[in-house]
Amino acid sequence: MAGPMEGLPVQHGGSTSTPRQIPVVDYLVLGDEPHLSARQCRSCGALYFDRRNACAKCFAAEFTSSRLANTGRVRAFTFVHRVKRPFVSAIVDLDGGGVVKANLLGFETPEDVAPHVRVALTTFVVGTDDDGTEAIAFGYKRLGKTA
Amino acid sequence: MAGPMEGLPVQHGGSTSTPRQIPVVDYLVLGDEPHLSARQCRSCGALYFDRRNACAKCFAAEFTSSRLANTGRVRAFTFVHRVKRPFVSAIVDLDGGGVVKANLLGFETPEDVAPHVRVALTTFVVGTDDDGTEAIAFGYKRLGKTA
Amino acid sequence: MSSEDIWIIGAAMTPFGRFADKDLIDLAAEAALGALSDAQISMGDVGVLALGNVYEANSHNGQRLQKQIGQTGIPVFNVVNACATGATAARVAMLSIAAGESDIGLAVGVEKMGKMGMIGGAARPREEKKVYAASGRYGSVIRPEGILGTGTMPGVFAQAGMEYAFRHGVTPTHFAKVAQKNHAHSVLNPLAQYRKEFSLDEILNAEMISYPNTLPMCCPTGDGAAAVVLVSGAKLKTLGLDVRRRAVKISAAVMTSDPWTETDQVQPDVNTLTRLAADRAYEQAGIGPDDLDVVELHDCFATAELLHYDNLRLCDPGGAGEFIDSGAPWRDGRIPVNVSGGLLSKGHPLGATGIANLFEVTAHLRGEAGQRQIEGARVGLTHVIGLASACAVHILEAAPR
Amino acid sequence: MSSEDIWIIGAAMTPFGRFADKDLIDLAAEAALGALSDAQISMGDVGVLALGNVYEANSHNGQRLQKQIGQTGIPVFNVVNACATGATAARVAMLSIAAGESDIGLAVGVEKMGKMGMIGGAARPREEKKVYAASGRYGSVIRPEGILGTGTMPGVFAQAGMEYAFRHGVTPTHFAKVAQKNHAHSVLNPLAQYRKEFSLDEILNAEMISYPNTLPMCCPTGDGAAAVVLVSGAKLKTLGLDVRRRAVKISAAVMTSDPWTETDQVQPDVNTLTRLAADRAYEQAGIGPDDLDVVELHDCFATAELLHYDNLRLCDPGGAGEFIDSGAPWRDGRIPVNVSGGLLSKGHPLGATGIANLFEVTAHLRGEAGQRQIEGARVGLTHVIGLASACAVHILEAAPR
Ligand SMILES: [Zn+2]
Ligand SMILES: [Zn+2]
Repeated sequence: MAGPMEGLPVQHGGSTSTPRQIPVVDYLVLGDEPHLSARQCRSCGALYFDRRNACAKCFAAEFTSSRLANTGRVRAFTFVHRVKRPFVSAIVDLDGGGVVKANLLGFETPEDVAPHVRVALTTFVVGTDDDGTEAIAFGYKRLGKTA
Repeated sequence: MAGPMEGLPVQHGGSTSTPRQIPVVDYLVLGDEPHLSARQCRSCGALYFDRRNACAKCFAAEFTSSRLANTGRVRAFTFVHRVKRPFVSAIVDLDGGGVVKANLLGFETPEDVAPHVRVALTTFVVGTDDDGTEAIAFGYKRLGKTA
Repeated sequence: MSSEDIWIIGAAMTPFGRFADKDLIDLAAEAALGALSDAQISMGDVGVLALGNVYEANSHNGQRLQKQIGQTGIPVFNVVNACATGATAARVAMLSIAAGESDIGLAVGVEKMGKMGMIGGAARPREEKKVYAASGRYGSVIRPEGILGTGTMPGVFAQAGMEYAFRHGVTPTHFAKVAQKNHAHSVLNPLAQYRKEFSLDEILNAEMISYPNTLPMCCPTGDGAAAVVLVSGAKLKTLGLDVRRRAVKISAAVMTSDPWTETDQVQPDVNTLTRLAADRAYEQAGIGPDDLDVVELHDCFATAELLHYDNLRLCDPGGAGEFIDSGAPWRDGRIPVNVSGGLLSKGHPLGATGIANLFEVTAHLRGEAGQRQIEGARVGLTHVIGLASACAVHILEAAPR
Repeated sequence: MSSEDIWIIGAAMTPFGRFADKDLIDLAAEAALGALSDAQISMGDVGVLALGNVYEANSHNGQRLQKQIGQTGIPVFNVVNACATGATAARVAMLSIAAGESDIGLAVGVEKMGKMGMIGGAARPREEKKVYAASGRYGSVIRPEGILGTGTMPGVFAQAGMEYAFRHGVTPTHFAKVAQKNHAHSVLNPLAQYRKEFSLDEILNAEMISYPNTLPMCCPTGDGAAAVVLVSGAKLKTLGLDVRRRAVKISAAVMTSDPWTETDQVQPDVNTLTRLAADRAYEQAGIGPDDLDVVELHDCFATAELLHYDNLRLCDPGGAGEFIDSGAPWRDGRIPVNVSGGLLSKGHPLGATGIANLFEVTAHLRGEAGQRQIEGARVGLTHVIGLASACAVHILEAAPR
């Protein structure tokens, strides 16, 4: 149920007519299977989305990258009003570890969002710059729904 | 020796052709004999130019106004460069009490400013607003010189 | 009256609201002079000044205040810790006393927010970049607010509330009841920014800001200041009978920050650091939640207050919904919470808040809270939390009578 | 090694300069991790964090730093005190230790100023008002800078210098000699922002900024951070031999603000609060100026350093001119001053400065200052002053050998 809030689904693949795309944040990996990639502390396994100076949990300074699951459960959410384009923000506990904040897509009312409802990652075009490059964001839709 | 830095001398008096004038700060009193007026602590006599909550010296909260002398001695100065219109700033110890910061007028070089040279207050137009009101500032010239 | 304890001997706050004709230092001076007068001392007696302010943090307001009320050469600390800024100033003054560097300290919190609208509610417009380029620690090409969820204060506290709702089954009505209570309490507080009662229906049906918080469930912005005068126990012994009788003991003073948690990396965790601070404070004071007669906690949003019932151990684990349903945190309930009206009605000038709640509890413990007095209050707790992230909990006790 | 003393067991600073590719927290993290590593401890051992920063004071940089190097729930104090900001952070960590609330503290000072130009040198353009109306505490109708004298930093310190010149007969050449010395010293300091020697003539004939200070007599703006790890004497006794051997004792720590003076009302008085702080520090440490082997003082402008020779009692009263003429403050002189290059060459990232001078003196007292080492240094003094106004003086002593 892609509503107007979600933007358009992304066309992936090597077609020459596909515009250049760039992820809105560097922890979103595009390609055939868009997914999130976290920095993972080599010492304690803590996951981070940002560029790191050290691990906030164990103070070690070496990181590797870790591919996170595209599915998870909604831990918390809010419908944000009083903004030009209202949206649904959520915190998602990913299957297998990792927590992420993003928009929920396809939920029309707060009552729609069952406690800990299962969701899956989806990507969409969120803007285009003057070179025609598309910025790709990610969000979560109810698991099982097609984008 | 009014140079270009000093602006024009102020015409005081009741002539109908005189534009409305306003002092650049409220402790400059215009009129026939322009002078500075300080807030004076009723308890300890400390002098201030600003609106007060209490006395910083003795903590009392009652003030009266005190007319300060128009003459004094230069305690310190600097020639300020790297600005659109270079100027001479000085700290002046007023005769009979009170210390004020203002521009020195009519001093061409640092060597001109003898230690603790005696100076006298003068006023000048520093700008005119869209209603034709003139802002009057004050500065100090060598004592004895006419504006 | 141990020599090692620290006591509040003076407390004052300005009314909270919008004061276009007063500058930041007018507000700070009013609170500071009020607290000094309440303590029957002058600036000449003060050995350390700590000033908390957020929005003009690098204007050196402590020294600007000295210039208006007394320049005595004492050390001045300007501090900032978001909504815990005022409490942080109080903590610095306490540290100076506990370290033996001064025996009387003045802590002032002040903020002039004017009509900013709701805290963190306004997403500032930004010039659109012509060409996307990754920048910052997340390699962002555009501002993520609204695209990758929300990081605004209303959004953060709304989500924190819904996390609790998912776990413990509380409903929007439970959250709304918090606002109903605090607005009702505010009617008795002449210092509160708003003093208007709302029905539960009015609150639930008001403009939605960030679900489940509607407008009356969000604190307003405003101007105000608060100040406390603190002394060592040793110094207190040398002061007059009236000062000693009205002195309020600081039985616990704890400040914490966020320990690492997994979720904290994507949204500030408002619970863990509050729990840490509360548990340490109870231990320091040697009392438990059941001993509290009055609590002023950080209800920046209605959802926050409900969580903090649980975080401060005022209710059974997971039982915050039942706690508000039972009426326990109302002024005639078992543990009156935010009888000042709380941030929701009293207002929340950021830098002032942490000291204003010390003022409020002090007023009750002295029996001087006027119409809103909680009769016989002997022990009280204050709590503030600022993101991201600082939490302060103080436990205060009335002087032995 | 009294249990009541406080010791530096770790110190680090980043190079000072312009680092467009590093954000504020990168700089703070580099200094903090460097100091922790130097102290042979980790964030897990630290009981209190104090962070000083001026330009982004309300960004809660202490907590932002924690998120990058270790979130352990400890109290975090964000402080600001103009150019004394870093020293103020160090003082807060010391207070926490002296109060018994923690036994290891981390104090970090950081600033990212980029290419702002000279400190306070740029008068910001302002939209001209259409209709004059008095506003503010002086009832001003236009911005007074340039009309009623100058209040910029170069102007304030130039006038302070000329006040001394009028009283004691020093000349522009005396002031220029200060800059000559500090630039010469900087050549030996790999951490300095500039490492270029100037002849006296070059300095005197350089672009005049604010008479008598020419460009090389004014400190640059820049980016940088510094950090120290502080411990209680009791804790130090439990640490390893190597840590104890390299520990530096804080024999005196004093912070002051402006006491009321008549001139202070129109221009910050940079002398009185420095004299107050120095005199108290000598008393606390039980030593005098003649005992000092190395001094890092606040030479934001060349004029300032000359005044502070007198304020810190390094020379006879009124004798600052003779003092610099005699070569006494050169690195091979009687009391080496600013052997780091001082603010004039080492740089002055505001929040970092007060801790960077603790780092510098610590390096000398440990015998680890490399090429610029003052051989056999056992006692040193640091001094910073920020307007308006905070001054901090610390006296450090090498561990007994
Ligand atoms: Zn780790
Ligand atoms: Zn007075």
